[in-house]
Formats: sequence, structure tokens, C-alpha cells
Amino acid sequence: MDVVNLAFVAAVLGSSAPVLYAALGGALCGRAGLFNMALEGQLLWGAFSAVTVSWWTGSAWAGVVAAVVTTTVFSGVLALGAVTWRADPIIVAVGMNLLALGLTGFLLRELLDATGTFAPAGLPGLPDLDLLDGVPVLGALLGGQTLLVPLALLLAVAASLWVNRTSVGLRLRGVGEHPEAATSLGVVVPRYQRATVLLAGALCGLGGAQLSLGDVTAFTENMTSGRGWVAVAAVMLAANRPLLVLGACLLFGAAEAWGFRLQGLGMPQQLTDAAPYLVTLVVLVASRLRVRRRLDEADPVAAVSAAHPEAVVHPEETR
Amino acid sequence: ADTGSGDSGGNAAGGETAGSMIVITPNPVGGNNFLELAVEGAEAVAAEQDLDVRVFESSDPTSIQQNVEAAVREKPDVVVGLSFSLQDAFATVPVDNPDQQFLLVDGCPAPQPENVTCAAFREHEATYLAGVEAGLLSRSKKIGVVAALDTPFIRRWVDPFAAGAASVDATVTSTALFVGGDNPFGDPARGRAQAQVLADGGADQVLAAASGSNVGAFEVAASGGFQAYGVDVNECESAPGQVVDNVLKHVDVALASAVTEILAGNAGGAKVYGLAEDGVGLTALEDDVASSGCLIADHPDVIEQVQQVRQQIIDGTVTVDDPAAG
Amino acid sequence: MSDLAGRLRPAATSALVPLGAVVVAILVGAGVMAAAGVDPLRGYDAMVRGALSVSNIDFAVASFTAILAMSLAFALPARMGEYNLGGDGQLALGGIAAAVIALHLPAPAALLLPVCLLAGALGGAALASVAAPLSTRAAVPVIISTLLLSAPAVALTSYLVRFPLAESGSSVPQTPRLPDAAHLPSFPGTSYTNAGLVVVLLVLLLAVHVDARTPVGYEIRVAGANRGFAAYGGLSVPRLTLGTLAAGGAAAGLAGAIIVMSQPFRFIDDALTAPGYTFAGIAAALLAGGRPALLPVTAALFTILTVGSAGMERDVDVPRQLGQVLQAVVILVLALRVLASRWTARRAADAAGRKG
Amino acid sequence: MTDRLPDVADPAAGAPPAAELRGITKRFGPVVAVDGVDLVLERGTVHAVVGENGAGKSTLMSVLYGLHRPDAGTVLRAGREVRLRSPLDAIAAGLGMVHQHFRLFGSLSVAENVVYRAEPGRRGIFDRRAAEQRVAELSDRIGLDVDPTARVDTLPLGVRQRVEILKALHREAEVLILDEPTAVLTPGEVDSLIAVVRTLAAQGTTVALVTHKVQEVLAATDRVTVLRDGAVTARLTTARTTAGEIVEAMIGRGLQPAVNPRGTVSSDPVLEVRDLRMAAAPGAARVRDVSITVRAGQVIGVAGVSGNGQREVVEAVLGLRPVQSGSVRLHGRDLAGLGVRERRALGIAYVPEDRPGMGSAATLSVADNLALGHHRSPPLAGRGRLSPRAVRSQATELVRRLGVRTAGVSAPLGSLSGGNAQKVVLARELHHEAPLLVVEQPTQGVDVGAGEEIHRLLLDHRARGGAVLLVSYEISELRALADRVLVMLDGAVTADLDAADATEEVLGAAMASARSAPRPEEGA
Ligand SMILES: Nc1ncnc2c1ncn2[C@@H]1O[C@H](COP(=O)(O)OP(=O)(O)OP(=O)(O)O)[C@@H](O)[C@H]1O
Ligand SMILES: Nc1ncnc2c1ncn2[C@@H]1O[C@H](COP(=O)(O)OP(=O)(O)OP(=O)(O)O)[C@@H](O)[C@H]1O
Ligand SMILES: [Mg+2]
Ligand SMILES: [Mg+2]
Repeated sequence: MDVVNLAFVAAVLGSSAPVLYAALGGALCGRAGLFNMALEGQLLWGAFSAVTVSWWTGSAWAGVVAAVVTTTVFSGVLALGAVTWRADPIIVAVGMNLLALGLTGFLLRELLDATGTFAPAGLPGLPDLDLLDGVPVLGALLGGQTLLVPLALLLAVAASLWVNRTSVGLRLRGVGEHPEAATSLGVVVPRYQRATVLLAGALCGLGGAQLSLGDVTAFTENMTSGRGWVAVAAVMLAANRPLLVLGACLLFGAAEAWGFRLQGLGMPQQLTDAAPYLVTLVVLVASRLRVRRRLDEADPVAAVSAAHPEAVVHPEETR
Repeated sequence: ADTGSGDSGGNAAGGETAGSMIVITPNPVGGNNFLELAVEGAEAVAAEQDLDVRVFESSDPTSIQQNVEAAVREKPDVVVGLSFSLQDAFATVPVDNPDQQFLLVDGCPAPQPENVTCAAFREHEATYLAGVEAGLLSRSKKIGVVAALDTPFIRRWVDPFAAGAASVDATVTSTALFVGGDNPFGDPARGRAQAQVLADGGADQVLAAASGSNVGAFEVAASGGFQAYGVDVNECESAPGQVVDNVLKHVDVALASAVTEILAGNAGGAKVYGLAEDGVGLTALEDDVASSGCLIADHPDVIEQVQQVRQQIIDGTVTVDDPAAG
Repeated sequence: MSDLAGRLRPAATSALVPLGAVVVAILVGAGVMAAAGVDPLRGYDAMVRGALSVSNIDFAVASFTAILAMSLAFALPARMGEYNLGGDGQLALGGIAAAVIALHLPAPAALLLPVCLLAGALGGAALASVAAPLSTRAAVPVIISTLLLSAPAVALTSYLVRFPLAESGSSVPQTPRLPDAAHLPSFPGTSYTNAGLVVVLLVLLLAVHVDARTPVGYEIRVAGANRGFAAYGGLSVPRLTLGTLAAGGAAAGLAGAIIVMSQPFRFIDDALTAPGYTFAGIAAALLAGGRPALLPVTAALFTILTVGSAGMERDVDVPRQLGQVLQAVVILVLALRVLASRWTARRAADAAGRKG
Repeated sequence: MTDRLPDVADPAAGAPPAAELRGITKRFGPVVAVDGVDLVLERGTVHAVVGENGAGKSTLMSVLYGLHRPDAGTVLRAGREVRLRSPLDAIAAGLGMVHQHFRLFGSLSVAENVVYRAEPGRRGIFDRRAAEQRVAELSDRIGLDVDPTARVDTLPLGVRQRVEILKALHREAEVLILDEPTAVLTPGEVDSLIAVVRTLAAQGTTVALVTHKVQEVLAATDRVTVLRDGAVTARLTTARTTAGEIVEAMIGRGLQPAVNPRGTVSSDPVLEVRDLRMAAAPGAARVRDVSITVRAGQVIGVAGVSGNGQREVVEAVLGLRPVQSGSVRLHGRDLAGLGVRERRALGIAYVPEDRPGMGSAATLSVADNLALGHHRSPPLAGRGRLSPRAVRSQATELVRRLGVRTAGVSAPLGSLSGGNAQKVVLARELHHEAPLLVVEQPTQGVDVGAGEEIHRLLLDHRARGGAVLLVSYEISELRALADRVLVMLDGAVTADLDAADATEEVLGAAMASARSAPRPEEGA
């Protein structure tokens, strides 16, 4: 079997898009110095609200808008809890992930009168792009995808430019690296953190919509199945840098897609299930090992704290 | 699917009913054809026999036991368990409650307590027939299966499909992909990704046996990736014009007749439904195939050949290996 | 004001806050039930009965045992500031280790029981321990490595139980039933409430003692407060990390062993991870907020929410996911306890200011 | 008043002062940090704010910079009352502050740090080139030598401080607040800072300078305000005062400097470092064949500009950092292969320079901070158990003995002022009665009164036969305590002087030559 071809890349792009949206959100929050671990819950919430509103209104795009809006509102829990009221972001995230899981399951029954899966005939999904039909490579890459797939790629590039080339991006980087310093120059750190958290919410809304209205047209309980956690790993792997986040998501997606192909060649399903996680872990170890070595030479005592969750959100230590 | 508390029973009449039954599922019913059909059968027999019916959905293996015990406390006329996942609970609880009647559909505890009636299926026989169709219809000589998990039981929808195809055309190769992951029975996106892998690999006949993850596979079929086969019920409308046939399992019929038997006092025993008993089959073999919306209706020659193989299986001239027999 | 009263007040508020979190969650739940058209009183009655009625309590205790052990799995490394999110993998590995020993070691109960429990603890500890060098040598945060390691571990057990260890002839992905010698003795008149509960409570007592009264407990607190300080003081941060993670993993593995050594006495794929013991345990540990001695209380609460919500769904037709919603609300309200402590601090400051 | 031009430079002419604080009071819970303080900063002057640790200097300056809102009192800027709700208001009002702990973004360039939140550019796009040009112009104007493109975390501390000053000036600060700017600088860096401050004042900038060092007050300032326990105890004009008067106002008594009792050294070597070699790495200096011997009852001082290998040698002695070659012996025993715990158990105590980061844990109680290292032996522990009661009672005793000011031994260490937190570290390490005490910068950031006490504690330790390895940037401290003084330069010991010969001039010259040596960080 041909392991890398256009179809393969297209498949990876498609299946990575939801993760990419969430991870971009997580990376921006990381830039602002806030560890956003609530991506899984937000993605799930986005997927649910997209399907619900698409079903009610008969318009998939209304579903997308609703996903963005309601997930942004949902992310307000993190903004309010972890930023405004300075509660531990990890604890708030644990609560939010559980809330999303419970609430989507609950509302699936109460609002849509379904359990398990909701995929009625006539549920409007997002249309595939046909603009690029006939364009050689791009057509094959993006042809069968929805608009939200190229949008995710564009947003990764845009986020990178925003962070690295704009004044606001410079401020954002400062906020995450040294909040006291930013404060002393009059930057209201919580405002940046709230804004990025809400932005991450909006991105997760898009990611969720792509999952439930783009990739497929259905909602199932817990349909994110850990994609938000993969996004968290990608954020960490990329040290909050948007273009590297893109790379990390594609790496994970490729590992998964290779896994499916290898399954077809007789590799046990459980092994191919584990592969993307192991690949991510190995790459993560390789990248952090360099950081650790450098720290060890510079300051062995400080290096002891290099893996502390606190240290993780500060990008400068991961360079 | 849950018809709720006692006073809002499944029978249309309302008010006092002649009796009651409780159905326990191993998973949420929604999106699971097998469970939906079983519950339908339960509701049908309840209406017929004037029974109050309640459904207890389990969420995981642990809650099954809880639900079985809760059901027994309600003392219904019969406690119905759906699927082999309840086998363990049905091996122990009935022994402690000798006066309660139990029916296990799709499995049988060993040893079988006296107050447990069993109804099981030989799904592999029908899968084999679907494989025969795929073998005859495949142009690319590549077929595939998307299944939820790689377990011996689920392989009943995998291995016989390949065997059936190979029996009519030895050059056909079959690829099986398993959804796996965190949520194998409800991850349509992964289901779709795997179906797409099969389509990209050239498979033109694909059996979708992944429960809630099937939605994704049918989407690939609908976009022309391949022709699909459904499982348990008629899924030809899931991807109109792209579904060839379905591996049917008449769990509703089996359940209803078993309940009727138990209420009539003929409890016990283990009935296994195969092709011979008409417990499993294909849409192609039904009377209403013409109006089913399935592609197979356009291939009377194939149907004819399938009918012959069916007879051979019933006669024993063709044996289908049971992957779950281990 | 006496010194004692001054010392009691923070203690009182620190107990009141979790209580407040629970009250808020109950109110939210009542609102949700009312919105879904269910009388909240009936709903809660059903939930409590679903967990605590004579007929259900036996089962609830089994869940409690698992949740309590999983709360330790999270709480022990958390004392050092490490978040162990890989409980599922540790639980499953512990369970499969116990099952393998039980199925292959022909020994009398007196030997087999402790050996199986130990094997389970070792299985969980082994997996959790991998995160320690990853953290101390490769600077990969525990919170992410435990998570990434968990999925492959669960996949591994799932492979084992479907193929090499599968019960032949069964359609269920499960091991054969463990021999009688590996069944944890249950209390008279119960089928689930067994010696596992006692084992977990003993482990809890040990943890509380080590935490409060031993040099190691002190060192863990120091390392949790400031690693650099710990390293400077000659404490081995790698060893402490390894120790707390292994201890947490062992608690999870023990939970796995206890589950397979209880009804129905086998490892069933998914049976350990699907009920969500890991997250209930995390929630309980968070609710206890660094006070191991409170774990039994908080674990009991989350047991009622998890086990009771299934009963609630059966009896009054409220989707069982309401239980998860309530757990989430407890955690969220709890996360905001900082507000309460800030509020009391401000009041104390104001009071002192006025006097001064 | 309104008819006066604001830019009249002569205070005598009655122009409104550049900034004025009236009746400022600030409480932190029960602590009254600043109590009804008036402070007048006249335009174009350098104004010293001095006082003991915890006197309220930083708090007062934070009020002026909008970081704290006062509980009472008003802030005036150029005669007009201003309400400072945040540093943003303060910046807008022409105020700038350089914090003792630099507030710089290590991963950003000098230019990015300077223009942060006042970036040049169009339509939100940051113009890096323009930023660099501006910073170059600005530093030329006041004679600062800074490369705008350098990454800040590769720069020596002195240069980083210049970046801080540039930051304030880029925002057109007319009043510049410097909180303990010299605490971490080497003598040469201090001199150039004073020069910059005087240049700024001459150009019309008003400077408020917080410091503990009386010589700096005399060398750099025009006016002095002395705080004690949150209140003003003296307002002086520098030209008409003396060191004695300032110190008296600060601590309420005259200073009785500890006397260095030289010449009572025994012959037992306690610490022998032989031919120590360590490779350079980004962020770490190299060490070249360093040999040091410290005998019982002897204080060996190590002088040198920071970054010349002192920290690396000390960490090698403690076992915190691996060595390439050479040996470290304690009482003749080779320590190779031993970890920190073993070395400490054999008798090394250590007061590190980075006390908040490494010498203490801010969130733990004072008692817990005092227990580290003692927590496995009696009386705190026995038979595998640790007694919380013993931990508290030992802490109470140590706190009493060293006169640490704290709300109680259960209070978190972070609630103590820097000087008191420092005493906690010192108390813990002295309590080991270890044969070898390694101390870095023992009085950095500490007021003169406390500094004197710390010196006395160290000399007492020496008198009891303890050996002390003292690393300090302060020449006066080395002269006051050490028997011999070694100077380190680029990883090697380049001078070994008897304390009597180690005059300011000799040491200053030996250390100054280090300034031209390449900094290891710069290559990174
Ligand atoms: N944020 C705070 N919370 C509580 N107390 C504080 C806070 N900041 C300062 N204090 C207290 O206020 C008093 C004055 O502190 P401040 O930092 O102003 O002293 P300082 O004169 O700058 O001392 P130093 O010479 O050590 O720098 C001290 O008792 C200190 O403990
Ligand atoms: N948490 C701590 N533990 C031990 N020593 C500390 C601690 N914090 C500060 N010190 C030491 O106290 C001395 C004074 O420090 P510093 O001047 O930073 O404190 P501060 O006066 O409270 O702060 P600031 O000067 O910013 O107001 C320094 O030598 C420092 O190392
Ligand atoms: Mg200060
Ligand atoms: Mg200070």
C-alpha cells in the first residue's frame, strides 16, 4: 500500500483540523501564560451545539455560528474562574471537561430526544469545497473537505503572524513570559488572558463544528474521544508556537492515519491505537530533553523545576 | 427509548397492565441498530401481550450488574437482557432469584440456570452471504470491513465476509479496519477516516459494522467512495443508492417469540437462530427487497446465487467458520 | 482574641467551603431537574436511594472503594505538585497484572490474595513511575506524560484480554473467571463489599501518617513548594517524584486488582475504565484539597453522585449524565474557593485595620 | 501657583515639585507599611529614600508608581493632584520605575523590551527596525552603551538595568524611581549607574533612589528622606549631612561595625579545593584550575565580578554541579561522587545568593523553612517520625535568637520582609554548626543594622572554630570579615591577598580587569 500520497495528506488534513483548532486556541492561551486544559470539553460542546442548531434551523452554517458563540460563552467559565477570580486553571479545566461531557449527554436526551448517537436523515452538514475542483494539487488536497479545513490552516499561519509580527502579539508574548513586567508597563494581563481564553473558545467552537458537521454529520456522546487532550499535547510539543502547533497536529494525524493503514496490513488494532500517543510522547521527550540539557548546564538547581506545570506555560523556558 | 417510570408504560392502553417486562441494554440504545431493533421487538410484544415495558440502559460493564439487580427487585414477569455482555450477570443473579424468569438475547450463560431462556444468533452465516454478494459485485477485487473493535465476536462480521467473497472469487482480497480509540462505538469521525482509507485503497464493497461510528462510513459511501453493506437493520437509506445489502439479525422477532413462550409457561432452553431458522439473513432474501432501496434489488442473478449458497449452508454442504468459537 | 479561636476560624472556613460547593451543586442540580420537568425532591430521593438504599449500598461500597483508591492515586503525587491524569492506564494495568497472577499461580488464598494485590499495585506503580524520569530527566510534565501513557496502557490490556488472555468460547472480551482463592473475601451478607475496602482504608491511613508525621511527608511538601529549595537542601527531587508517582500508581493499580478480584471475578475489557473512577477520584481529591484525611468523605460524595445517578435514571427518568453535571459543578464551585479565602482574608484585614 | 511655569528648574524659585506625596498611609492587613508619609521630590534632583528592611520604602515608591493604592493621602505631580489607579496612569503622568528585581522579558530583544506597549508601527504591525533605531538614539543621548538587538537574557545584570532605565526614558518619564538599583551590581557597574543618574538629573529628570548603602547616598544624591517603621524620621540635605547622621536616623543608634579579629587561624584545613576545572556552557561560566583552602577558624573571601566562576565553584563544593576534573575534600575526605545530602551531612552549610529561589520556600511556614536539613535527626525526628511540635518549638527558639520579625513561626515565609526572610535562611544554616559554612552575598539587600548583625553572627561562627567561604561583590564586606581574599577572573583565581593588603584600590583594580574579560553569557 502506498503510504504517502495526496489522498493520505488530504485525509490527515481533514482529521487533524478539529485538533488543530483546539490546539491553536491552547497555544494562544499558553502565550498569555494560561494553561488551557479545557480543550476537550470545549471541543465537545462545540460539536454538540453545532449539530443541535443545524438540526433546529436546517442550516449547517447557523450551526457553525452557534458553535462559535456558545463555545465562547462556555469558555467564559475558564476566563472568569481562572483569570478573573484566579482559581487554579487546571481544576477549572477538569470541571469544565466533566461539565461538557455531562451536559451534552444530558441535553442530547432532553433537547434532541436521542441517546448515544444523533444522526437523523436530513441533518444538514457542511458542504464540501468545490471551488478548487480541477486545480491540480490543491483540488485533491482540499476537494473533499469543508471550508473549515483550509480555514484552520490559514488561521495557524495568521496566528503565527499575529504573535510574531504585530504589536499586540508582542504584548501577548510579554504577558505570558513575565506578567509582572507587562503589568508594570500598563498592560492589563488578565484582559489579555481573558481575551485569549475566549478566542480559544471560539476556535474550539469551529473545531467542534468541523468534527460534527464537516468531518461527519452526526453527534455521538463523547464524540471528541480525547482529541482535546491530543491538542493539549500538541500545544506542549510546540511550546505554544502556532506553526509548530500545526506541525504537531499533522504529526499526530499522520501517526493515526498510518496506524489505520498498518491495521489494514495486519497490525493489531490496539497497537495502532497506541501509536499516535507513543509517537507524540517520543517527540515530546526528544524536544524537551534538549531544553533540559541546556538548563542543566546553565543552572542545575533551577533545572529541577523544568517540568513543573508552571514552567510549561512559560514559553521562554522551552526554547 | 426509555419509556420511563411505571405509569407511563409502553402499552398504548395506559392504566393497569396484565404484566410487565424490563429490558436491560449493555450500552445506550441510540445509534445502535441491534439495540433499537430489540427494543422495538420488546415494545411490539408488550403491546400484543398488554405488558408494561421499561428499558434500563447501562453505560458500562459495571452498571450492567447494578441494572440487573435493580430489575429483579421490581419483580417483572420477565427480565430481558440484550447481548452477551450480560452473560455474567445472567449466570449469577438468576440462581439467587429462582422465581424470576430471565431471557438473554444474543448470548447464553454457561452453565445455563433453569430460569434463563436464551436466544442467540449465527450472524456469521448471514455475513458469509453478504461476502458472496461482495465477491460477485466487486470490480476492483478489493473489499473491506469497518468494525468497532477487534474482538472474536465482532469478527463474526469480518472473517466470514472475506470467506464468502473468496468462495466465489479467489482473487478478492479483504481488508478489515477497526475503529478503536477512546470511543470505538461512537466515534464517527474515526469511522469515516477508516472508511476513507479503504476507499483510497481501492475497496469497492465495504461492510460497515461499527455501530455509532458507522455514520462516518456511510458518508464515504454516499460520496461515492464505495458500495456499502449495513448490519442488523435495513440501512439502505443511510447512503441512498450506495448500499448493496444488509446483514440482518431478526432480534425483534426472536425476542418477541421468546417472551411469548416464556409467558405461556415454556421457559428455558437455548434457541440459536441461523439462516435455517430465519433468525438471520439478508435484505436480498426478504420479500420486500424490491422496495428496500438496496442496490441488490438490481442484481437478481446475484440474489439467485446467494439463495443457493444459503441453502447449502442450511444443508450443511457449506460450513461457515464461527470466529467467536475460539 | 485567643490564639485558639484564631486558629480555629481558618479551619472552619476550610471545611465550610467544600460544603458550600456541594450545596451550590445540589441547587444547580435541582434547577436542572425542574427544567427537565422532574420534581427535584423526587430526583434526589431517587439518587440517594440509587446509592444508599439497602439493596444498592452493597454495590455502592464497591464503587466507593475504587473511587477512594483513585482519589489517592491523584492526591499522593499532587502533594508534590504533580498531577497524575493517567489513572485509567494504571488502573487497567493493575487489574490485568492481578488477573494474570491469579490465573497462573496455583496457590492458596492466604498467599494468592496478597500476591495478587501486590501485583496490581506494582502494575500501576510501574506505569506511573515511567512519568518520573520523563519529568526529572526530560522535563516532560507529569500532567501530560501520564495522560499520554495511559492510552497505550489501556490499549495493551485491551489487547491482552481479547487475545492471549481471553476466555475461550466467550463473546465478551474478558479473562476466564479467577480461581476461588483469588476472590477477595466479602463481608457476610454482601457480594461486593469485601476486604478490598479494608485494604484501601489501611493504605489511606498509611498515607495520612506519612504525610503528616514523617520526614518523607515533609520532604514531599518541601519539593511541592519549591523544587530548587528541595534540591539545595539535599533532597532528591527525582527520587521523591518517583516515590510519589509510584505510590499514586500503586493506589490505582490496587484499585484495579480489587475490581478484578471482586464480582464477577475477572478482567472485563472496559469494565475498569468505563465507570469513570479516575475522574471521580480526581474530583474527590480536589474537593479534599490537600487534606488526605478528608478523602473518605469526598470520595463518598462522588460515589453517591456516580452510582446514584444511574438509579435516578431508572426511577425518575432523569438522564444519568446529571450526575456528571453535578460533579462538575462541585469542582467548579470548589475551584472558586480562593474567592472565599480572599473574602475572609479581607474581612480579617479590615477587622485588624479598624482595631489598629 | 498656577501662573508659574512648570519647567523652572530651581527649587528655590518655588516652582511646584516634580512629584509630591502627602500624608500617605498604606496597610497590608494588620501591618501598617507606610504611615502618614510626606515626600517632596524637587525637579532635577536625586532624592535618596533610605531605611531599614521593612521600613516601607518599596511600598511608598509603589504608591507613587500606582502599583498600590494608598489607604490615605494624595499624590501630586507637578503641583497637580493625580489619581494613580495603575502603573498606566503613572506612566501617563510621566513617572517611571526601575524595580530591584528587573521586570524584563528575557526572550525578547533589548529594543522590544524598551518599546513594549509603546511600539512603533503602522496598523498594528510592529516595526522592529524603527524600534531598534529609536533605542539606539535614546541610549546615545544619555551615553549608555546598549545593543538594541541583543536578547535580554544574554546580557549581564548591569546592562539589563540600563535597559530598564531606557524603558522609563522611552516613555518620557520625568520622574524616575529606582528601587535598590545597586543591590546586584558590581562596584564598576555601580559607578557607571551613578554617572547615568547624575547625567539624567542634569538633563532635568527627577530621580528617587532607594538604597541601603550610605556611600551611594553621599555620592549620588541631593536630598535624603529616612523612613523607619513606615514614618519619616529625618529629611536631610546630602551636602550638609554625614554618614553617621543618616545611619542614626535609620536604625535609631550609631553603627558599631564588627571588628575583624585576624590572625587566630588554626592549621587544620577544613575545605580543600584542588585544581577544579569545569567547562563553560550557555549561562554558566568556565572554571580553570581553581584551588582554595579554608582552615578552621578562618574566613576566606572570594571577590570578583559576578559571572567569573564563583557560583560554579560553590555549586561544585556543594555537589550541585558536576565537575570536569579536580577534587573537593572536606577534612581530608574526597567528596567525589557524593550528593548534596551526603556533603551536607558531612558538615557543609550553605547560604545561597538566590535565597527566594533556592534558599527558601515562600509558601511554606517559617517553621518548615527552618526545619530543612534538620528534619531527619533529633530533636525534630526520631525513629522514622517527624514531630510537628518539635519543629515549631525549634523554630520559635531560632526566631527569638536571631531576632527575626515575624507574625509567628506558622506564618508563610513569603509574608516576611526580604531581610527577615534572609535571617531565617541564615539561622537555619548556622544552626547546623557545620565545620564549613559557605555564604554568598550575606548582606545583599539588607539594611545596615541587620547587615551589621549578620556580620557579627558570621564572625561568632568563625570564633567558634568554624571555617567560612564567603563570596561577595562588596569590598567593604570582604575587608570586614575575611582573613584572605581571592579574586576570580574568567574562571581562575588571579589574586590571593592577605586581608590587610586587600585595600579598595588593590581589589578594585584586580576585579576591574575582569570587566574586560568576555562574559560567558554573551556568546549564547
Ligand atoms: N504585599 C504585601 N503584603 C503584606 N505585607 C507587605 C506587602 N508588601 C510589604 N509588606 C510589609 O510592609 C512593610 C514594608 O515593606 P516594604 O517592602 O515597603 O519595606 P522596604 O522598606 O522596601 O524594605 P526593604 O529594605 O527590605 O526593601 C513590611 O513589614 C512588609 O512585610
Ligand atoms: N523568600 C526569601 N527567603 C530568603 N531570603 C530572601 C527572601 N526574599 C528575599 N530574601 C533576601 O533578602 C534580601 C533582601 O531582598 P529584597 O531586597 O529582594 O527583599 P525586599 O526588600 O522585601 O524586596 P524589595 O527590595 O523588592 O522591596 C536579599 O538578600 C534576598 O536574597
Ligand atoms: Mg524594598
Ligand atoms: Mg529590599
